[in-house]
Amino acid sequence: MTSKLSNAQIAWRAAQDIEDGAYVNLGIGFPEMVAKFQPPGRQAIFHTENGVLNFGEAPPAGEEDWDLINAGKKAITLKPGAAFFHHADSFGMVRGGHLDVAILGTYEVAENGDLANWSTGPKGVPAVGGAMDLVHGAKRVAVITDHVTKDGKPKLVKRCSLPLTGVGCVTRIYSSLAVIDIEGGRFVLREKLPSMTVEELQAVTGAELVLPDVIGDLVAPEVS
Amino acid sequence: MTSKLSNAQIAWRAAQDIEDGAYVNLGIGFPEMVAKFQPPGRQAIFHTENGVLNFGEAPPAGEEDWDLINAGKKAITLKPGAAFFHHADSFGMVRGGHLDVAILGTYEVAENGDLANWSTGPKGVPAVGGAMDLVHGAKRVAVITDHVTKDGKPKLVKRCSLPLTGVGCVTRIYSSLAVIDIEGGRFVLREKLPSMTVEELQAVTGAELVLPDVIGDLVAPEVS
Amino acid sequence: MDKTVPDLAAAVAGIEDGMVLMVGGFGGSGAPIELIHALIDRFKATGSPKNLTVVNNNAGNGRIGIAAMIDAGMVSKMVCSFPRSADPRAFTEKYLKGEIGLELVPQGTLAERIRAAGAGIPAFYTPASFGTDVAKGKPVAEFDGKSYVQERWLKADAALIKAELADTMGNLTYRKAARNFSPLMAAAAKLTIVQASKIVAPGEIDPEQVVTPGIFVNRVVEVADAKQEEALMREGVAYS
Amino acid sequence: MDKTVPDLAAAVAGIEDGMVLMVGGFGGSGAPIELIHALIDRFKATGSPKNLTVVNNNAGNGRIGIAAMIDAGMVSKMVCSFPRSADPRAFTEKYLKGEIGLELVPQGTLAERIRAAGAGIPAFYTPASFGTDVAKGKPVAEFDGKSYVQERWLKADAALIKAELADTMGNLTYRKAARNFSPLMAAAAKLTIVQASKIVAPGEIDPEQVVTPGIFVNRVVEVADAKQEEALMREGVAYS
Repeated sequence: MTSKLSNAQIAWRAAQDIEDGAYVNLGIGFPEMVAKFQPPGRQAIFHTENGVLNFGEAPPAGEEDWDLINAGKKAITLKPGAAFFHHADSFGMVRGGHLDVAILGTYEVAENGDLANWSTGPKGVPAVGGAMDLVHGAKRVAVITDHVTKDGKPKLVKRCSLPLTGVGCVTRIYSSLAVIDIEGGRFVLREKLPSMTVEELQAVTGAELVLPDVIGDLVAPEVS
Repeated sequence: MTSKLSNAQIAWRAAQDIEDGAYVNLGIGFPEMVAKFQPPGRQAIFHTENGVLNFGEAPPAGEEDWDLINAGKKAITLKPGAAFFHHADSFGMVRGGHLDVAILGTYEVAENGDLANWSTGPKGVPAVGGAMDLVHGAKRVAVITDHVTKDGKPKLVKRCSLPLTGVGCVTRIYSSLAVIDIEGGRFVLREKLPSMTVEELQAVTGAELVLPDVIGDLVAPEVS
Repeated sequence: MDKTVPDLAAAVAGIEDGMVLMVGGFGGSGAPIELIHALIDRFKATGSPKNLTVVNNNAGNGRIGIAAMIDAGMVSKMVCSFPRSADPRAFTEKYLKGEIGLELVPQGTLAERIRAAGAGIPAFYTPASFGTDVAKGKPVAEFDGKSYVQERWLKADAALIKAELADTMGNLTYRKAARNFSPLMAAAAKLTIVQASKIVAPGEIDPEQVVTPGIFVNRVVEVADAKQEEALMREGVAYS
Repeated sequence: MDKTVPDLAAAVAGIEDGMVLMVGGFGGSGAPIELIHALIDRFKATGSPKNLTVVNNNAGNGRIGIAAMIDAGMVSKMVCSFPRSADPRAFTEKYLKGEIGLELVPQGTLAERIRAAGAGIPAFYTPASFGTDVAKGKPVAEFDGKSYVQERWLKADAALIKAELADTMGNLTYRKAARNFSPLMAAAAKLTIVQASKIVAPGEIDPEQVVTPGIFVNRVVEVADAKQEEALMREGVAYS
């Protein structure tokens, strides 16, 4: 395989599609990185499941207020125009389709839009958090992910083999190699690394890529 | 028929059963009168469907704030410790069984606890308001009513003939002649006017009165 | 991110024929009179919007607000719990002539159906109306030995809301009991239009005190001298 | 009408073996540490309450709060969305040995089930978990062409809640994101027990700013110097 985008670059690419004024939920962990890369002049409003809208970045170490945290239980700050609300109202925002974008991590994503990102199987302690709500919660549900597993196996698959988080919910994938839309139960290739051929990309993708007339170059600056 | 209680006296009698600190909803119209007759040393907290807890009496004429009204759209005042909330939270309080007592007016009430108080038939414009929620909303649902209609027909009946507000919901009736509990689908006589015999009361009641060993005297002071 | 619009006409733009329109308020408390009258002005000038389905607890009072919309012939159906008022003639006359429809919904069910729409809950069960004419034709089910009626969410194309404070991002507070249905409707409508007594900068409303977060609001217009419907009624005002 | 109680022991009286206990908070934010530790104290002195089913978003962290209840052997089952934390060993060890039960509920469904209990809604439909293992055995239904899972209300015998201000009638405010599940749990429990940083007289909380009205609250105890769970964790505190 040739080069691939770093996690920061994947997050950067996802951030380019978030419009000014969009209401956005970023999943715990890797997706949180997207907030760092908002294009100049745009300001998204970030939602966290535990009842805050319009929070900002982490406070300096030592200045944390542990009553002011995000769903990942990291300390946050508020921006002007923030609001607090309880958990049912918070998930009303999610489930009611009021978010413009939710960006989640994933173990597997299938060409039919199925997502598996909560359980790697029956071992250990299962924990689902808000993922099963978030996948039904936004006008656009996107995943950001390495294109393949650490063992080189496809994470973009025909059908998920791991326990599902949601059925037919994902609309766009930002991977380390490509940007792919899910339309009509198919992977539609929108952008790929210019250094890769379509055949190379298809070889590490677990379901057929639909190839539109125009396929853009996936290019991200050096970010971290 | 001999003497009977005035509406004010019926309201007075109902008020005697409201404990200190009870959360109470009084239906629009006649039931609102109950608030006037709280026994000394007791303070109920009144709830109104449009989103206020712990409201007080009407302001003096000319001092109304028409953003501060009750479900009957009459101007009210607030007592210390009041709270505002939206309509879904307000009916959550009702439907969730958080009220101790709801007191409603009625056209008919049946020995099985069925209540008919919202429609006198298909003519005119139907209007139900919050009655169908309130009848399921309180630990005790009581009605206050004249014992008979203006034509002298029983309002306490075997089965309601008018459209129902709720099924099996009423637990106590304060009438102009008696206090009656509904238990096991029967009218159980608790108190009656001392000037009346049981037979006279039965004659103006549309279903059989169950007679316990002790039947109290229904006595109310002159109030208005 | 600035949701303010310059005037009432701009605020009510995009409300079109046949839409479902939620209108905040309970009686006069919280009634967005100026937004409603701006919509009537547009109808009088252009013939649109008409055939509206209007959702409100009541069906108008006197000759102002929702009653004036009905009088003007803009409303084909009301969804409400209590289509009566001190002066209900606008609705009553048309209803008795069969010129306007009515979906009668118990008040708590109306509130919960609107709340469900905003919260993405397509259906729920309530004890209210079980065994009554109002529940006819609705699915019923038993839970823990008690019977309940299944009710569906109630969504709107647009909502007209009266707030006290708004910031430019659409965060809202309400005044006293004028809160009532408004936070629910703001979340249940695709296009939520707010008149506020005062518009302030983001950060001027304490985040603890925001009642309707801006995520539910699309447009805000300042109406500093907003009229109270009940006060107008008592002055005998008619809007026509 | 005064709902204040003199001390923590009086506050947690009446929580008995086998009860369903809701505990407010999300992680450390809003965790009523002092009420939980008072309950542990009673268990250590009397052997009760035990066999508790505890409802919380998480399943404890470190050796304090809910984790300390689990360590003490008071909890037979957790109902939560995310039984993991920085230091989840109290739950994890017992769970892997089969000594504690787990009902895993998606977070939004957990919030809505608790809200439904408080609001008298026995069941509702949600898209969350449809088609997943978590929905196995639950009724499903289609509305407007989309599939949903039926979920039931989740009630509790008692709830432990941490508030910021309380008045003596039980009206509450919360501090920042410490609000989370607490207003829902206060309404869903038969016996709602609140620790507040400060108790004030009725009227000292603006009626517009009350988050939990007193109708949902049974007891209030002042804990002026309440500890924050996350801060205790970082100090390495264990409660035993």
